[in-house]
Amino acid sequence: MTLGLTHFLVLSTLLFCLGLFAMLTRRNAVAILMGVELMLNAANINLVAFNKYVAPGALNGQVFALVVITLAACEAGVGLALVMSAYRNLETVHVDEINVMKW
Amino acid sequence: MGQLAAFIILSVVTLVSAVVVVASQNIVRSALSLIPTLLGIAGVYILLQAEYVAGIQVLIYAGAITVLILFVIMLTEHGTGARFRQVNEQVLPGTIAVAVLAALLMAVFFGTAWPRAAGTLPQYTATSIGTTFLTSAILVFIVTSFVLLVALMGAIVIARRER
Amino acid sequence: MRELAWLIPVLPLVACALIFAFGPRLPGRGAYVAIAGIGLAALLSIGIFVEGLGGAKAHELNVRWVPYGQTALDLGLRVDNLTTVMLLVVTIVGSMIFVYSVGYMHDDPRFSRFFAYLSLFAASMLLLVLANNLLFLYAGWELVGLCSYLLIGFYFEKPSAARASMKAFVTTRVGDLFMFLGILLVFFTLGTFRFEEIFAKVHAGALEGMMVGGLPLLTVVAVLLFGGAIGKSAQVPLHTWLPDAMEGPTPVSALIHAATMVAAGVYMVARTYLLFFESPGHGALTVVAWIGAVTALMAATIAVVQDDIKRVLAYSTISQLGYMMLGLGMLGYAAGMFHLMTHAFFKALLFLGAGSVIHAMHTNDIKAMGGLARAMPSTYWTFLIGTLALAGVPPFAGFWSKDEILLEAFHHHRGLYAMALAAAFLTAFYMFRVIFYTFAGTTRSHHAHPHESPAVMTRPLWVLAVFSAGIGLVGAPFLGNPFHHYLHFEGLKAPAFSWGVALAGVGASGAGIAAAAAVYHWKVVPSGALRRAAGPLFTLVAHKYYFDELYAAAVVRPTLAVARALRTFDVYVIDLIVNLFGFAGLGLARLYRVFDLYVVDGAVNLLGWIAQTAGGVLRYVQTGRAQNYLLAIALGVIVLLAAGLFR
Amino acid sequence: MPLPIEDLWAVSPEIWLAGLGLLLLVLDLFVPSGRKAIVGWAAAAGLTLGLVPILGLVGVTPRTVFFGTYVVDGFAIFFKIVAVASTVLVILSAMDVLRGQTQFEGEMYILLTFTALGLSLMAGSADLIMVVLSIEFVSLCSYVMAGYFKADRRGNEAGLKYFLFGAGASAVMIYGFSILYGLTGQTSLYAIASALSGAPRPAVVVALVMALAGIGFKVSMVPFHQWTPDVYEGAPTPVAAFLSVASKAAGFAVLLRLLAVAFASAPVDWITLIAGLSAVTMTVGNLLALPQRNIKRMLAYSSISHAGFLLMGVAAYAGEFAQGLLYYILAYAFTNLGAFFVAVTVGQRLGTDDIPAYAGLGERAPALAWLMALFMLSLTGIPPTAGFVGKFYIFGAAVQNGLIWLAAIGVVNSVIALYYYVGVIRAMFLMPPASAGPVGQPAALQLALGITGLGTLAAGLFPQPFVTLVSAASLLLRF
Repeated sequence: MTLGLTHFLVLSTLLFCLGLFAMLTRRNAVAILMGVELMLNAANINLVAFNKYVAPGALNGQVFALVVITLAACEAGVGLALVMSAYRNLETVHVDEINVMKW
Repeated sequence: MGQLAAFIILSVVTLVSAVVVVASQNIVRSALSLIPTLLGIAGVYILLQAEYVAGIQVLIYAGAITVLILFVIMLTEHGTGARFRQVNEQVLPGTIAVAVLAALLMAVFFGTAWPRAAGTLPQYTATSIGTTFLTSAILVFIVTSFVLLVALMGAIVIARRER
Repeated sequence: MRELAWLIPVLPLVACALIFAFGPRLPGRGAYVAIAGIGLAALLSIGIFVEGLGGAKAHELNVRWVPYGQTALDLGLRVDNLTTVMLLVVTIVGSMIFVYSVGYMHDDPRFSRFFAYLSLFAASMLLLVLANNLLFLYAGWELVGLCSYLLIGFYFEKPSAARASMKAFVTTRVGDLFMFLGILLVFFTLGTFRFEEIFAKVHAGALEGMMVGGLPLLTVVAVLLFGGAIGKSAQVPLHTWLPDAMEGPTPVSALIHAATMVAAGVYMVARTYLLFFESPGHGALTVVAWIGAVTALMAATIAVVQDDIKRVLAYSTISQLGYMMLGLGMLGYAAGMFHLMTHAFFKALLFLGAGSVIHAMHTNDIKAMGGLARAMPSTYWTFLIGTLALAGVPPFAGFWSKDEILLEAFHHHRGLYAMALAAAFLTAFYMFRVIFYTFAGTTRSHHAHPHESPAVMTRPLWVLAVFSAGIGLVGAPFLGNPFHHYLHFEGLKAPAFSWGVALAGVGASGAGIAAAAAVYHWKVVPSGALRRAAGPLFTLVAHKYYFDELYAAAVVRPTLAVARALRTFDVYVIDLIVNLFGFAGLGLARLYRVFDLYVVDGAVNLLGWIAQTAGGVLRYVQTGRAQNYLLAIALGVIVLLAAGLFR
Repeated sequence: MPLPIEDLWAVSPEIWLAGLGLLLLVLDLFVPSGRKAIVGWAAAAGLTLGLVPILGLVGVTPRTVFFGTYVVDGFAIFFKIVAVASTVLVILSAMDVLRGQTQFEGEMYILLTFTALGLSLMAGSADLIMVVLSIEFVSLCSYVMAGYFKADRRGNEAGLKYFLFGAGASAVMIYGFSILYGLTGQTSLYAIASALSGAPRPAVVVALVMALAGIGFKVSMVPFHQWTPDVYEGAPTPVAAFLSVASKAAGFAVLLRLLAVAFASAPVDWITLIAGLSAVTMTVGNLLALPQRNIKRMLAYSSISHAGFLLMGVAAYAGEFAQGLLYYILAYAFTNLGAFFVAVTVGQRLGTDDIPAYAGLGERAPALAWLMALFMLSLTGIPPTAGFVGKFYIFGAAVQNGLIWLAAIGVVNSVIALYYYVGVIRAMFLMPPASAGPVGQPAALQLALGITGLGTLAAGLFPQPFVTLVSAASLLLRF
């Protein structure tokens, strides 16, 4: 058996689902953010793998992946700033305790 | 064959540390094990002949983002740490949802005949990526810089205390 | 002159805008501006009408509004003979009521606002009347509904008024929903909203043979449109809002809930009469006729047991609107419109008279009145004229129009004719009941000091009284029935005048008056047997809250009450006739009230309740927890995936 | 591949907006802290001027520029106009709210300006990377703006919730896009379109559904809608107005371009999918709006139900007939911005967003109350308002494309909607005021209110010029 596209897809699927799981179950906003990073990495594995196996003629996939990495950094920056600002006022980073507004 | 072995080792590193990220009761340990996960993924990129992406992955992800996350964890230490329950009441529905989604995705991926285009990746992807960013992806490149600018500005506005 | 028709709705609209902009700073705190607006519109309408008498052709004014593919929504006005009649009614009755309101609303802190609303209403109503297409008509239709809503709730401090306004709005919207569907159906099958084009296409057989759910398309369209009329004109089963609408100021009741807006449903049926007429086997017209007849009879029985003078008039209005529908349904196109016109005058008169009485007595309860004939002669005489007109006593207006409807019914359906005749009897009965209670005898209330209303209120009464007395002559057969010559539907011929039908009608009215007089005035059978016979019944009527209790426990009590009434019936067989009337009236009334309160209201409320409850339950999905939302994303993706993959 | 200089002309609006944002950044440094409104006025003026290069592009031959990553066509131009114009109005409405509330007043105007740039980019994106980039551009700005009032607990909550939801939704979307890339080997929507026609159906479904998560989040489509009420309630009201109109409109631009271009010949029945989502979205939004007492939450749910109506327009999109959708967006933009501006005024002056606080507004501020009544009627879709014409077109398009059942559901929903819209009118005109005294309005807000009110009326009374605009704009470049 040689290394093929499917291997990478399996890896990315598992990583995506792990990230999603963190997003759904972790109370800490920072941990949720880490879950999001895992999901984005899963997408990036897909992109780079497809670039190699499906369309090696151009580097669109890798460019896409680089853009996603940049966006992940931006999201982390803004998201962590929001976490900090919420923490200052509400003194918690547990998102299930941040639910004044509902219904 | 050697590639496959390398892939398996990298996958195991990535997934095991990702499980720690997701499941650890200690948030600091979660954040720290994000580093091997991201480094493992960088290794996967090298396997995929994407050295440049791998490099960026190490620099930005494993370096900058993880450090940022650790910083925030330290700063909000009062509200974090092992003293608190780290998971909410959604573990069961979450598990089921994730399992179903994983099964669906796997089934679809295995059943799909992905198209294969002719051609090979360039020898040195870094140069080609640079060229791409300055030609066909020029707009993407410029807009990315603006996104970074607003993200920077937004993060400052939100994170700074009001005087 | 007809080119200026667009000014008619614009004048009151300008008045409304002026009053909103400048309010009490205007002459007469805005009232004079409003009166000027409607007055000028009235003069213009009269001019246009006179032109119509001279045989002027129908005039259309079209403006392209919304382009739609190849076609377009044209907005426009149409002035033809039907329009001129309605314009005349709305502007003349409206002017009188505007003038009257100056006196009636004199002390109200929101005096200017009231006239702004009235002007807005007049503008919307005139728009509705002048529309040359279904869409414009619908716009006016909704706008008058909005004004009605605002005006019923004018005394919004009263919770009952706020509730009544909401009820009116919601109930009529149920009808409007059907109407809107009907309009859409017309548009998507015929590709136009314009009456002229619709009629031409329908006449050419554009919808022939088309079926919807096993029914001819044309019948479905017509009945859907009629749904709007059921709501607006308070026909069974959507009539319950109208009596509650009496919470509004009395001039509003007179203008909107008696003379004009509620007649819009009748007008709409007349406007789109061709759709009804062409429906296979006159199917849609049969529906109209039956609903009209049931409404006429049922509302009349309820009116018999009402003690609130405005509510008696409200039920009477419902009943008379039923008459108009019956007329239209029995191929009496001109008869229905004729009754609409006469009714507008005498019912407005009656409401304004009632308002004058309320103004003097500060109560709505006729039992608390009495002997007002001496204290308020103008009000008394005008009210009497209105009553005679409504009761159908010749030569007053109501006789001529009612006779035409009876005549049409007699020729087309004997069963409906009988119902109409019974309603005529009841009408005379309950109206004279009001007269005897209110104006005859002596004052029953000791702390009231009745006085005649100011001239600004009585003069409009006299003007309307003159119309109520004389306007019927335009349809008098011995004058050649000029109304029919002015307004007729292509292909319909009115049946010839029949002395028999006329005499039967007058007989019914006379019997009603006599019965009322016998019971409430002469009291020929007042004591002894009759009191025992009628005792339980009339005690029931007298004790108002006894009814309230009864309705409150409607599941158990009606059966008991019927049982008690039956026993009474058995015991006092001698007073068979009196009892019969009493029973029929009371029993039916009670049943209908229960039906109203619990079935119709129930159904309307149920819809609202379902929506509210669904919203109330669903909102708890919105837990406020971010991760529940994230789970919703995941589940949403899974469900959509499953739907896409395993469809 | 040399850089195509002539393509720069096609992105002149974006260049203007980017330059404006940078200029304002510099300007902000020199404006003393008490007078940041100067930055606001400068931003509003600059954005208004930005309409000039956009209008200069009207009538341009539809084409892709920058190697197929970007597109100029009437469709994109329309959404750029909507984005920039509504940003101007939102800035006008925000000045009174921001004054004295935060030391970062100037930055808000700059962020809004940059968001307008992001929205313009969304409207013209013709490449998966550009789509992701522009959506994230707008999202990042929106997260910041939603959490702008840091001292306010609701503001914190709004910002954080919005961020978490948005990050999750866009991660799903990016994963979906990666699959789309894998299926076609292309990132340009136009290249994807042809490659997708023979693609295996299950994977296409996965890609479509996952992509819908991210875009559905932007347009608040059920089941990706749940952030909407919480964020609208907690965010500064002008920001809520902005999210409900500008970012939603741009979301629809992306959605329609993605579906009508990339998925045009894909082996999935996206019309039925969107039609179903439309029915669910409008019903859920309406039912949830019924029990609300907070005007911002009510408007949030109402905006969800309007997303449902707009989705009906997307589902009914066939051939060149996007007029229904576009007219509805235009009408909705005027009306909803206006409604939010009234909420801004009342919230500022009375200090509460509860609907019962609107009691007696008809006496205390007649002009404001009548405008609000107009907006409520237009949101319901009662003639002769803009909302009616929009609904008419969208129902007409649905019926013409055989979606009669959807149109029927839409009609029923508009009737339900009346209940809660009229609730506001009832409070204003039929309830006694809690306290007397007029409610004042600052000049900038009056201007914004006047424009939206006029637009709502004009688009209802004289639809012809708007229809011309919309017909020109409905030209969506397709291959």
